[in-house]
Amino acid sequence: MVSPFYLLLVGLGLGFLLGLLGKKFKQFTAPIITLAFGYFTYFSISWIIPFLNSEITETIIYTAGFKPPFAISLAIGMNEIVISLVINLLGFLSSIYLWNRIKNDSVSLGTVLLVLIMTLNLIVFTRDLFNIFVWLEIIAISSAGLILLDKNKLSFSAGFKYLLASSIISSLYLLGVVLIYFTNGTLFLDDLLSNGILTSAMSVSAIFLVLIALIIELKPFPANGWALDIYEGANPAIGALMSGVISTAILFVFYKLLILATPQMFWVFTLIGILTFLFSNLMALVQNNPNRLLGYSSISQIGLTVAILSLKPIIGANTEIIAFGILIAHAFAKTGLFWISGIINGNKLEDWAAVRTRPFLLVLFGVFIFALSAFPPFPSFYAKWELMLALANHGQYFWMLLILLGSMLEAVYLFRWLGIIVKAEIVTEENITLDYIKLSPPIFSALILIIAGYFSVYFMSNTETINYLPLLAVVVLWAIDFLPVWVKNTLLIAAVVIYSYFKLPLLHDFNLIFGIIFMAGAILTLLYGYSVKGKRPGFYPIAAMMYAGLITMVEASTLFSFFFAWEIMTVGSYFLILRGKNSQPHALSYMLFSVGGALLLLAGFTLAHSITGSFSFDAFVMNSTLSPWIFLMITIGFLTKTASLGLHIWLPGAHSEAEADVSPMVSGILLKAGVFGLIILFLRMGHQYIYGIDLMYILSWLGVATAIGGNLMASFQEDMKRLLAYSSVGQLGYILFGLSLMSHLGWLLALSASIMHFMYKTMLFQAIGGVYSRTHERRMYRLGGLIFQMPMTFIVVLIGIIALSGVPPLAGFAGKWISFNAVLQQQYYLQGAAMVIAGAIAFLYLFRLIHAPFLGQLKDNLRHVKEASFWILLPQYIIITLVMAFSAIPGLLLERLGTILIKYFPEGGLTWVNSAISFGARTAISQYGYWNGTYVMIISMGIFIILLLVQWLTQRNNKKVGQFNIVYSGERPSSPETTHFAYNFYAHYNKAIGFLTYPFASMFWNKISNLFHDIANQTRLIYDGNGQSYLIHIMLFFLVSFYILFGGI
Amino acid sequence: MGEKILYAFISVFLTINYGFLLNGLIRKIYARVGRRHGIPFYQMYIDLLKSLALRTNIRHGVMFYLGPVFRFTGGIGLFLFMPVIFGSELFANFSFSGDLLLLLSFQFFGTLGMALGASESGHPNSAIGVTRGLAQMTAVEVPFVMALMAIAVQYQSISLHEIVAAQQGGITNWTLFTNPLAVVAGMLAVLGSFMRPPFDVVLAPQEIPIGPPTEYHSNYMVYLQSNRAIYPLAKSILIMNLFFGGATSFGEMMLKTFLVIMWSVFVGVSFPRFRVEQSIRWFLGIPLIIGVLAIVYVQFFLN
Amino acid sequence: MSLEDLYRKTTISPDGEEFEINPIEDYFCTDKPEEVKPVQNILEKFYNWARSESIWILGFGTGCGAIEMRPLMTPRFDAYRYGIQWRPTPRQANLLIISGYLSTKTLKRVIRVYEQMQNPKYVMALGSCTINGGMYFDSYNTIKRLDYYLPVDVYVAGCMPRPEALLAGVVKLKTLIKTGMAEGANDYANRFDWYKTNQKAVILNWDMPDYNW
Amino acid sequence: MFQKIIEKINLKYPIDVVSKKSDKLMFLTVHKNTAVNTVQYLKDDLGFKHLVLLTAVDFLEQGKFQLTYLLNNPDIKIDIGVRVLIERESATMESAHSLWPTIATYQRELREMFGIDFPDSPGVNDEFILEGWNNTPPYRRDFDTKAFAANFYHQRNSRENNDPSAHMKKNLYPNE
Repeated sequence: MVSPFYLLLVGLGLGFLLGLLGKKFKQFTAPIITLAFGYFTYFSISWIIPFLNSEITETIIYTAGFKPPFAISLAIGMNEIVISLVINLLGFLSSIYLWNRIKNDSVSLGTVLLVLIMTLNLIVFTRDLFNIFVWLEIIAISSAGLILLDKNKLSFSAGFKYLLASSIISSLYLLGVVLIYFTNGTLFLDDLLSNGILTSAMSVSAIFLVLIALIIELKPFPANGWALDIYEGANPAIGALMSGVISTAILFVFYKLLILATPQMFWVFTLIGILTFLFSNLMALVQNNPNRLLGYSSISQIGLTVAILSLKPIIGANTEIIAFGILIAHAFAKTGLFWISGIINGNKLEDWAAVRTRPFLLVLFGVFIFALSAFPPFPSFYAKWELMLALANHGQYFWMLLILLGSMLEAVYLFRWLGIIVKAEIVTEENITLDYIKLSPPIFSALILIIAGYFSVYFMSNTETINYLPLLAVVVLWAIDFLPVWVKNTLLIAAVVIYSYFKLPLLHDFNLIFGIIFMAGAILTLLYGYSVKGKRPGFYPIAAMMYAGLITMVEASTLFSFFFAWEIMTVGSYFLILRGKNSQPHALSYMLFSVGGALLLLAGFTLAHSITGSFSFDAFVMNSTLSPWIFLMITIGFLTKTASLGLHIWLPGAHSEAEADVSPMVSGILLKAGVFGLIILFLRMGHQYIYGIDLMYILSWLGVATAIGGNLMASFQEDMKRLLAYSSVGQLGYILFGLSLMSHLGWLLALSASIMHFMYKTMLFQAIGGVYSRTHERRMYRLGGLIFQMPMTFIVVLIGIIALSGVPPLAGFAGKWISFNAVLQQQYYLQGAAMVIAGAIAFLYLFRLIHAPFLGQLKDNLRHVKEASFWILLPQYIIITLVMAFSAIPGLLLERLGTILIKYFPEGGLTWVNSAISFGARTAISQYGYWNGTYVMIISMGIFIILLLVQWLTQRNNKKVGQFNIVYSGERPSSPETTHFAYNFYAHYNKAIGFLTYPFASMFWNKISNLFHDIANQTRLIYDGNGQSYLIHIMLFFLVSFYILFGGI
Repeated sequence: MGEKILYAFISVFLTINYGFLLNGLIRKIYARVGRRHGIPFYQMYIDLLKSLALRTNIRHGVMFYLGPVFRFTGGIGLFLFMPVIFGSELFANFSFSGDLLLLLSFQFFGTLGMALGASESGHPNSAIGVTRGLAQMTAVEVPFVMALMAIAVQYQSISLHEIVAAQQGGITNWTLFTNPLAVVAGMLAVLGSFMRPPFDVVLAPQEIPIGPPTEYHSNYMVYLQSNRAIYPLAKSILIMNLFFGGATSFGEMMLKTFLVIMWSVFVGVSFPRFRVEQSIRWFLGIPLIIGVLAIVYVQFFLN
Repeated sequence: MSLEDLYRKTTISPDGEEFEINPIEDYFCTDKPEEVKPVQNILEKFYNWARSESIWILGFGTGCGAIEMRPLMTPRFDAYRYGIQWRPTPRQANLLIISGYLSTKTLKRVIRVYEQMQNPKYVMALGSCTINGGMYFDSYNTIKRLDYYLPVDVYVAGCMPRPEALLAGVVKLKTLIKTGMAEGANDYANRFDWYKTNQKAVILNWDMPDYNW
Repeated sequence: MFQKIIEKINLKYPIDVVSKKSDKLMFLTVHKNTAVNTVQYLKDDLGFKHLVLLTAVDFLEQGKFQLTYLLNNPDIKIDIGVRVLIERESATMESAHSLWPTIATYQRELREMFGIDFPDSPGVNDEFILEGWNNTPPYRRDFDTKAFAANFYHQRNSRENNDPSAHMKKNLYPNE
């Protein structure tokens, strides 16, 4: 344990030494400074280890041989040392980052930096109010010096505004200190607490002055215009220091002094914090300058932390852990982003597109963005979970709501930024010079974030065991990304196979069903990957991530592990979707709906926990007053993933623009995650009533509307992948409808439809992907006549569409039949009729899918097109085998599902009776009707074969003719293009009921987004860039807060 | 099982012949309405024979070849999955394989196959006819399903056998009298599946020279025409079973199906042809409203 | 529809491969028709009876003559009595009634339509203009002798022939079919080269394959 | 009425010959260079919005083609034919399809039947009815259609030509 005096000694000593040595020893400055920071870090580490081992508790170190208040005393506790570690680490990294500047610039930069970090350490440790004032002044002076590092107009202006602002802050603080001394006669914190005479009006206002000064230093909304100009104008490295280091220290001082506050103050500070969080995020929406955007983001995060700290009376013992989680994520991520900003050197978000030319930078950027938006496995994720849990437990719904809203807004601009980077046009590539000295600090930051995330779980209120094993695959695949595709593909498939071999036997019931869907789906969709040549950089880690999320989700037994898996899956699928060519806007909308859904889940889960105190799924209870709202929130959260009508607008773009083998992953498999979630929820919460309305009844209509709407919209698409995507919307409507029936048959429908949809969509998307791989064309009317070129693919599509449209004898009919029976049972007659109609509409688009590309006239340029490659066809034929098996013997699947469901819904199931034919042909008997799939298959095939035979016998000299040998009113077709009828196929249908497909949902969401943008633009107007108005803001802010607190409002 | 198959052959044979004659008869009626002598009532047989006797025939591809086979399989299958005569072993067909919903879905089997075959010919008119057919079919389904749903609710069964059984014992037990709204919706909807005016724009000989079957001839034509004999008959047997008390003898079946088909003939000779979007709007208008009313009726008043 | 449609052209496949399209071979079946000899037995007679009793007409009305076909559908003449029906597509029809003058341009279409009908098929030439050019005997653009280009089974002369004459022509055709003399399709296949030479002599831009299946 | 119109036109474009046929119909002969301009003036300024037809007459002896743009003014119900004489040898005329898109069809027909070229007229060289024609354009008077038909087409030998007057004379009045 190094004594903190050495900090002072090293800091001041080196500072003077450097000044004395002058310019002669300039080349030693940088190493000396870095060494000094290294020493600082060593200091923090030397303290933190005993603390972690619980060898020591808080230690107070006296200076100058006197006890306080006569001399400064430094208190070092766990909290202090963590903060100091953060500060010193970041100082160390900053010095590396600024290495060249320190070397080439004047000596003063190094000195100022050294003094600043030293001061920050001391301000964290000190327990004396006046001492804090002194350090604050030193910080102000040194920061002002740093802000002026870049000598340009913007930084001068920013520095000036900073000086103005800090002079006011100092005055307020000093006034408070003077008053406290006046009323209490001491400025030593511990004395103040122990004296306990802080209740007089004057001392309360004195404390308020002190605290509000610190808060203004932390840049609250709207008194933060000066700070934004600093972030925009100063060198990004200084922005990093301001945002990550100085703010952290000041925040801690604020926290330290917060114990003096009265209960009313807590409330006001919470409000200030949350408003800052909300409005900064809102205004960041319309920012286009990366540094200013980072500034807004910093302010919002600090605001959130202020709020959390101020909520201490409510949250209790966990406050520090939560706040530190968010703070650490913020500090390292924000400094990292500022540093990257310094490397990129562009003042528009679009300039950042250059990042993707350096994959390494891109990964770093991704890590920081996900850390900021509280995704696993970063500390902020755990902190946010704990925060919500605490707020829910104490019934603070209002704060929950505001924090959720703010987090949503935050995700919007962060992911928009990420999307721009990944997809925007690269304007200036030469700006980036990869300097390893500059690159190493962000790398360290990212590593620290990941490590901190890994250990965060130990600080959670309930110790969770998270299954990191699947995530290991992600890391391994990342490490071997340089290998060719087939190696990685084989490895990943092998990993899934091995994992499922050991894990599947452990699962049961619904988890087993979905486990099979996810794992078999993983294998089937990955097989396609063998047809891809080259290295496919970056694909395998993120695919593995999505599957890891899905697989851990079915294993999850607690709310937290489920949520963790859910978020991992979201991240993986987001990147998968983002890989497509024009998918940036769609990936963004996918992410926004996912984040929105996840936040609702978070709220719902934590609220559910607050009712029962249970962390397992038993937390979903039916009979609490909150239950309907919890149910609603979680359901909507899951419905974003199942893309129900209204929440579906991300799906068509995301699925159609994704790569050929990603489409089946995100369509056939990913959507089932939402279904799985709904099943878990419905199983426990069942029917919920809001104002006497059964939510299940509403959901059933939602399912119907989704089915009809999705199918109708699919009918009017020209793009075959878009068509399939809308078809998925429709199919998920069926599943939702089935679940909403809450009966044996309804769930049988939902489960079988889930499995069937998985199979059909996987094979259809793969088949279409195969067509695309050969023709590079997705618009159906540009294709035609491919049946001769791609017969194998044609067969797949043929069976796919017959099955999907529910025509007997193929398996799709089972869904229709069960649906009808279930509807009769449940008395949802109108919905039931509407579902049958949706099935009929499905015909329209399905027929189009096979007619336009495969039948009709073959186009000239497609004459030499070949059949899709073996690896594309293999998974399709595996699925076809399954489809035919399930069609011939439906009981194979349905009976098994029935035995699972009977545990949960003992009434109203199907009865299976043996029939005359021995080979497993069993008739399903319901309350209303009966059906034997095997007979239907045999009889229809029998008739078909007899008729075919007769036709063959009577047409022995049948002649094959060419594509233009058609009756064409005596004319000869002149080109295949003008003869193939495929464009605007259902024009008449559109004319009759096309108004139903008017994009209501898109318009609604656009309106909402415009509303937020308008508010943001209007609010932003208060920052007019004028130092005077900023001062007025600060004063007004102070006055308003003062009156809120003391004016009895 | 063996005798079932034999019975099936017999019942298909009898019914399809009845269908041929019925079609001839209807054309005769058409002619007489126009004060013509008209074609001989047995003309259908000669036409089939003629088509079969074509010396050359062509195909555009495998789906084109299979299209009529699918179509006819759909027609025969629809018939065979239905109990035609109540209480008759011979005419019970293969109705043990499935219930009403099987019939409802199986009628698409032929439609889909024919659509695939027609569009493989590469003829634009075929494809246009197919889109019209599919679009109109989805609209026809709407009121028809409403009617079916109402009946299923009324009898608490979707087994055709039970529905017929419940209607036995006097004319007042027929659905026609116990649930008139459903019958009206169903009878209006069923007009759309007989390919007669005002809903015959799918074939539209003057406009898109008969649409889907444009390229078909020889044995294909035999299958299509035979299907034209059995499919409407199967459909009207379904209607008869659902609405009009079923049949207890072949004669009763002949009479009732004749009347059901005459209903579409009557409408057909009286009204001109709709365009597709007009017919879609029509089906989604009055028949749909009546269908919804039928469901509301059974849900709230009947039980 | 122009002759250029059938010129060889190069196109580029989606993978960037450049290759040549030969429209005649790629779009069409280029085989010649073959004679299907009727087997002279009782079955063929039965078939001939059926063919004669089920005559499906495809009307090719290029000039004034087509108007004479409409009255046949009316109560006054009622051709349906004879098993006559109209079909809108050559694939299904077996009697091609050509009425009115034939310009070389129309002749090309008539030939296509005729070739698209299936064996056995019959042709009726209705009206003077069709048979010998009629009043267009000196026209630069009208053919004067149909049976050089297509095998004609029945001629119905007149300008214009009345519907009764048309009906009489059909009845005549029936007797021809029943006696097995209406073998125009086989004649066309047998003398295919002769017919083609004649056709190509008057049709100057032959822009289709020799036989339109 | 006509007088006013003629005066108005004369202010802008010269008229060679005026030939008034009735109160409702008049023909103006104008110069080849100003013909389309005159037609445009009639259409845009004088209300002759409707193009009735465009036709040609072959004046073989004079070595000229006469084109006639027949225009109609639907408001005052008057027709004016604008005539223009062009050389028969390599006959060319300015296209007027910018005034009426439909005139392209007339021009295409004149191109096919008379061999008069209208450069830039859309689709003017497309075949109209004479697919593959390689002879003199048939409407030119120096084309002998009867001789052509006799040579080119297969004739039906048994054809009898019953000239009505000869027929009647032979059958009804054999003695006169």
